[in-house]
Amino acid sequence: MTTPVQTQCEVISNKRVGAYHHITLSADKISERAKPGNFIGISVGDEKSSMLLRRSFAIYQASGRGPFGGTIEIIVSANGAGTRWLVNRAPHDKIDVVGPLGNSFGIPVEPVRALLIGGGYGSAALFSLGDALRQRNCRVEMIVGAATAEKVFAPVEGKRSVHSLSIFTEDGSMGTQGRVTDPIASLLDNTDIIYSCGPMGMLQAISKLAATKEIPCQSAVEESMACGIGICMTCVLPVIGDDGQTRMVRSCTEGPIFEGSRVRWDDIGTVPSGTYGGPK
Amino acid sequence: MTTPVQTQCEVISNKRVGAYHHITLSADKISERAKPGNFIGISVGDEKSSMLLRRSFAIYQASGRGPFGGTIEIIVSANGAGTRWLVNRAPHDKIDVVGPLGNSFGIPVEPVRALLIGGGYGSAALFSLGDALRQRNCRVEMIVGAATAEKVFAPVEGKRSVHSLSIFTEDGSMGTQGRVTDPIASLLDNTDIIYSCGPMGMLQAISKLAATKEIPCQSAVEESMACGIGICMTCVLPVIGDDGQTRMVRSCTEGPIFEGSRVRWDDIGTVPSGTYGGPK
Amino acid sequence: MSINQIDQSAKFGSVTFPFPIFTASGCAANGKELSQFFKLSEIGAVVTKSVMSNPRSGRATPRMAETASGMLNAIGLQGPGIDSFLEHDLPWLHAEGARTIVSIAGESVEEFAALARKVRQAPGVSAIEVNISCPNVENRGLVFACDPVSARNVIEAVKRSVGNTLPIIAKLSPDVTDISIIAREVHDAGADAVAMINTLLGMVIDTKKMRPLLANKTGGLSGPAIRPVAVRAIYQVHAALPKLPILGMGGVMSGEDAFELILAGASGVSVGTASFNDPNAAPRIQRELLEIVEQRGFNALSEAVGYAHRV
Amino acid sequence: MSINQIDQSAKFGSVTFPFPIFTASGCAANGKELSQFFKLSEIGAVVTKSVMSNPRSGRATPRMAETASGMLNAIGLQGPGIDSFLEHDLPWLHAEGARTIVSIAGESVEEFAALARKVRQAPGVSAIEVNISCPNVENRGLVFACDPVSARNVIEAVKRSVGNTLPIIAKLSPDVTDISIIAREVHDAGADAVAMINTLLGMVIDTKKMRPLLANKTGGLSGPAIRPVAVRAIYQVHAALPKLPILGMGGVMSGEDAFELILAGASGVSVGTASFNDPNAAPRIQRELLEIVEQRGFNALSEAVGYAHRV
Ligand SMILES: Cc1cc2nc3c(=O)[nH]c(=O)nc-3n(C[C@H](O)[C@H](O)[C@H](O)COP(=O)(O)OP(=O)(O)OC[C@H]3O[C@@H](n4cnc5c(N)ncnc54)[C@H](O)[C@@H]3O)c2cc1C
Ligand SMILES: Cc1cc2nc3c(=O)[nH]c(=O)nc-3n(C[C@H](O)[C@H](O)[C@H](O)COP(=O)(O)OP(=O)(O)OC[C@H]3O[C@@H](n4cnc5c(N)ncnc54)[C@H](O)[C@@H]3O)c2cc1C
Ligand SMILES: Cc1cc2nc3c(=O)[nH]c(=O)nc-3n(C[C@H](O)[C@H](O)[C@H](O)COP(=O)(O)O)c2cc1C
Ligand SMILES: Cc1cc2nc3c(=O)[nH]c(=O)nc-3n(C[C@H](O)[C@H](O)[C@H](O)COP(=O)(O)O)c2cc1C
Ligand code: FES
Ligand code: FES
Repeated sequence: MTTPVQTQCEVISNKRVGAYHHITLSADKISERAKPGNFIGISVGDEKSSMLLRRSFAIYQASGRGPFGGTIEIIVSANGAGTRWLVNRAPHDKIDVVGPLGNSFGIPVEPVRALLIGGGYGSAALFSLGDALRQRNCRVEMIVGAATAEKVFAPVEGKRSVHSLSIFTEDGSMGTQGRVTDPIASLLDNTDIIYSCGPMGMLQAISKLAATKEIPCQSAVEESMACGIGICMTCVLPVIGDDGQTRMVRSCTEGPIFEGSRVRWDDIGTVPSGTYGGPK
Repeated sequence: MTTPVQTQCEVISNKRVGAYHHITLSADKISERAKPGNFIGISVGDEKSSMLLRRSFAIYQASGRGPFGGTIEIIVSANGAGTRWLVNRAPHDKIDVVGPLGNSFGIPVEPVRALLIGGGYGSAALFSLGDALRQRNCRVEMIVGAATAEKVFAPVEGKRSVHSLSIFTEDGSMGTQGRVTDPIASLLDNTDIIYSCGPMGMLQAISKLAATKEIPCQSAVEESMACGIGICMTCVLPVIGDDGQTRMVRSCTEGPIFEGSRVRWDDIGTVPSGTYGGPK
Repeated sequence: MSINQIDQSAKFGSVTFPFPIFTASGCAANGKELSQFFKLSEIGAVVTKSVMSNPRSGRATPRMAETASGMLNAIGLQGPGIDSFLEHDLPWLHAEGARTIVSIAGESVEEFAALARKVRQAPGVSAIEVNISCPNVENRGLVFACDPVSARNVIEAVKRSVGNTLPIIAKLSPDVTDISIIAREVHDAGADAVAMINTLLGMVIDTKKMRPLLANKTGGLSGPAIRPVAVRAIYQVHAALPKLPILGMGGVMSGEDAFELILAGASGVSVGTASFNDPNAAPRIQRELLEIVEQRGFNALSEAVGYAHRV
Repeated sequence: MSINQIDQSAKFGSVTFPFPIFTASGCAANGKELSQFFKLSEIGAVVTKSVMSNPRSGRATPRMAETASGMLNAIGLQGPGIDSFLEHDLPWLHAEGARTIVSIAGESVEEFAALARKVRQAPGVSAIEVNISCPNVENRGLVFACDPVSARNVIEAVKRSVGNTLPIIAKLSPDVTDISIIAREVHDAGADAVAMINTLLGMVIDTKKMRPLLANKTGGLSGPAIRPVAVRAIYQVHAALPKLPILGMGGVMSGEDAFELILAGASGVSVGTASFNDPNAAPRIQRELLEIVEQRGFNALSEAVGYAHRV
């Protein structure tokens, strides 16, 4: 984990992309440190806001010194009041950001065959990972999906980050009709590692498929977070450690990326019996 | 009292005037009903604001059907978070307004000699009163004052509403150095009625001077208001009724304008002994 | 199914109100001012400002302070006294077609009993709310609602005064270690329902003047800030006494907030501080609530009461 | 006069902390994470997450809900257990130069006593905070802090364990009818100071799922929403026991908020939920506070403690 910083960022641009907003922020210190898979915490609302807690967003791109100094980009889905506030920010507005947060995707030293699977805005975190993998000479195949076309996040520029990109929508409004999980079984034999980011149900399904062939599967989870920096203990989920012991583990510091086979997906929302320190 | 309405108003313009902001709102239903001395209650902050209570503002001008339909204008001093929010509104923004609220200045039927005294933004409420008085052929003399020049509110257009306008500033940066109360004693002999609006200390001083010659003195007070419409009982002050009995009276419905000699200025912030229903 | 087909009624003891949203005592005066904004008969009932035997001046100002998502008030029960109330305010409400719940407040058990006797004889009263969050002058100024014995004594006396003529709603304070103990006492003493929560005792200090901002020093905290406390209190009392109707209140600003209190166990919901921000809050919240209840597939609002306990 | 000349120290029993702002238990873990943002030695002390005898998994998720100007949490005291804490966390804090107040939590009087004995023997502890807002498994799960006798028993046992080696700070819950009664009990039992307030018991119901949002159903309400309750509670306890030092907390987001608690009677102030919004909250608030204290003309922060009582 890199040391996070807290900084006032200027909004450089804010553009609608399908159902999402693509927001670019000037953020020298964060962009310098960011690795694929990291996220940031943004303070939402004005001085008299009743919203106390930061909102978390995966870093879509972190760029070094460009015309605006270092920048970070995020893809935001306006789901509630905090994200609504955020997507209404205009260029030159300042926002308070803490980052980079969390761990990052593990990148193999060998040139492996990688399968990247993103659901909804979850694909955002995967493009910079694709770049990093390609630099290591990996073959990068990406599957992106969502309920409808406008919820698919697959920008044209993103195609450079991958060797192949296929799109699935549940209503068939873009790409193939179906779910991102549909093609996976047939791809497993040609895959050395899976990376996935999206809704919990999708991560779980993918982890289970990966497990059938014992393929490593890095899953970026999304748990409700009060602090994002490891001090509140709200963001935990049951994860099996190297010693075989299940622990309630913070997804903001020890995650958000976990090896899928280690996460006790079926038991999220419980303290499974046998958990370290669990009720007797 | 006119029946108030609650309505979404569009900001037509927002201009800096010295230390204040002059904000014009489209407000058909309110402008139709407004009388000099009325005020409005504005809901401040966005959907997630922690500020629960409306802020009160005297109506500076209420105009019938112009290019934007009926409008109301207010003069706002950004003192705290709510007024800061308000002065940051841009044209086309919508704000929620309740009004017109409170009683209005009493206008004599005879063509009397009226003295209007405004402190700070308090003068705003007096210009439309000046117009009404002039229509009744009254002689209208106005004294406006503040600590410094930029806190004097005396717009050029306002001069049409009065026969004479004199300005006082405590630091001498505009008009005569001194307080609005300085010249009053010498004017009383040529004054039939006084209207005053400004800080409590000023209203009190003016009321006492008026009392020396038994000149009626209508004072627009500013008490902390939670509702502005008469349902919370937070905005009271001790006022002597026709029957000589002191009562704790709501300044939002029975005021904000009171006959100065009826207000127990020295006892504001207490329940004076002998008050109706007071502690025995 | 259209909104109108849902049964919106809320039952408190022997009285059924056709609509579920009420005003909160002290946040609607005695109805006149709000009637400029909406027809009082459109909502379930007007709960009037707590009235005492004699006219009251209330406390000195400042009486209020805005706080984060809330406010403090220390009005001190300013009001005309019961006789003037029954002579002027109640008949006016009746003529408007408003259903009226008369809130009474006393400084002694006897004052409560006497007030209840007068209210009982007046026409046009739907129920009586007993605001026991008042200092008991006969017991070192301890608030009735904070002591099970005092709370019980007041309700028993009121019950003796009104018998079964009017439903008795005991208004509870959240400033107690276990609110379900108080609820049980007042229920046993004859209360047909409880209203909760009253404000939480709070204080704001003016950091410029370096002294308490309110003239009374402490005041009652209301508004959305306290809603989680209201939901918890209602949930606890409904769990302990599932048959006891609850008039829920505390920080309700929207239909969704009202629905939250209903799921916790409230049979009807009072709107307090919200009316200061939005004079049309009560009818708006009622509309929003009914839409939600309909969307969730309930045929009657009463089916949703305490629904959050089923899991 | 420059800021540096003001005496900023805060005294709790026999220990004087050079700075007045502390972290709040459970809102700073055991210091490591926040040390990425500021030097822990810059603030008065780190109050560690309440630790129990054995490792604890804590409760199921969801463990938190944002509320109006506040949040609910139900963590369930997740932690490594006292032995691991003393072996790993405490020495790390000591090496960082942080002053450490160890918060302990138990399910029985004996667990508290045993924890205190272990803490007493460890080097690098400035004081011990006793979090009595835990369910007492020996008394139907009633929270120690809500019962004067249980509260007293815990503090007496801790006092027997640590003697006069370390100041004992008893952490009080606001969920009681009269907090000054509890304060008096723990003071009599040997507490050198009290910390207040812990969270208020609250609940949020998920109106989509129509059930309590937290897995644990209820949770603790913190943040600016509760600050008026904190100020009132501190004011009451300082009025009742003017000599008893108070570590104040509850919704402090700024130096002005901290000053409000000090005027009410707090000798030092803990920053909790604010750190979730702003990881630099504690040192920022400390800077802002000192500026205000200086502006108001005090020569020492201690002169401002309880100043609002003088009028
Ligand atoms: C590690 C991580 C990465 C994320 N990356 C992205 C991203 O790249 N783009 C994007 O649009 N969203 C992302 N999210 C989800 C985003 O944080 C939520 O949509 C946002 O917090 C909702 O806030 P709100 O005020 O709009 O909604 P509300 O529902 O009003 O929020 C209320 C509370 O619930 C929390 N909450 C609500 N939804 C979620 C959620 N899905 N996950 C976590 N907490 C939630 C909020 O943080 C807040 O505390 C990410 C979440 C996490 C944990
Ligand atoms: C009848 C009336 C007419 C007014 N007319 C004007 C006007 O024309 N122009 C103008 O600039 N201001 C006017 N004011 C004052 C204006 O309402 C306050 O400046 C404003 O409420 C401050 O809000 P805030 O959030 O900026 O300040 P804060 O201090 O943050 O407000 C906190 C709370 O205190 C109340 N409050 C603070 N100052 C005052 C005050 N001076 N009077 C009443 N309540 C206050 C607020 O309403 C709010 O509830 C008037 C007030 C009243 C009662
Ligand atoms: C200004 C004000 C005055 C109040 N007066 C009374 C009262 O006279 N009697 C009473 O039982 N409750 C009174 N209350 C409490 C409310 O009825 C209600 O219980 C409380 O405010 C919580 O609801 P809310 O958050 O919706 O306001 C008053 C509240 C406020 C804000
Ligand atoms: C997530 C969270 C965890 C907490 N854990 C503890 C704890 O372990 N022990 C304790 O005494 N208090 C705990 N508290 C209470 C705080 O220490 C503090 O008393 C309370 O939050 C009020 O202060 P605040 O409003 O500044 O947060 C916790 C609070 C929060 C929000
Ligand atoms: S979000 Fe606070 S510990 Fe993870
Ligand atoms: S402000 Fe509510 S009664 Fe006047």
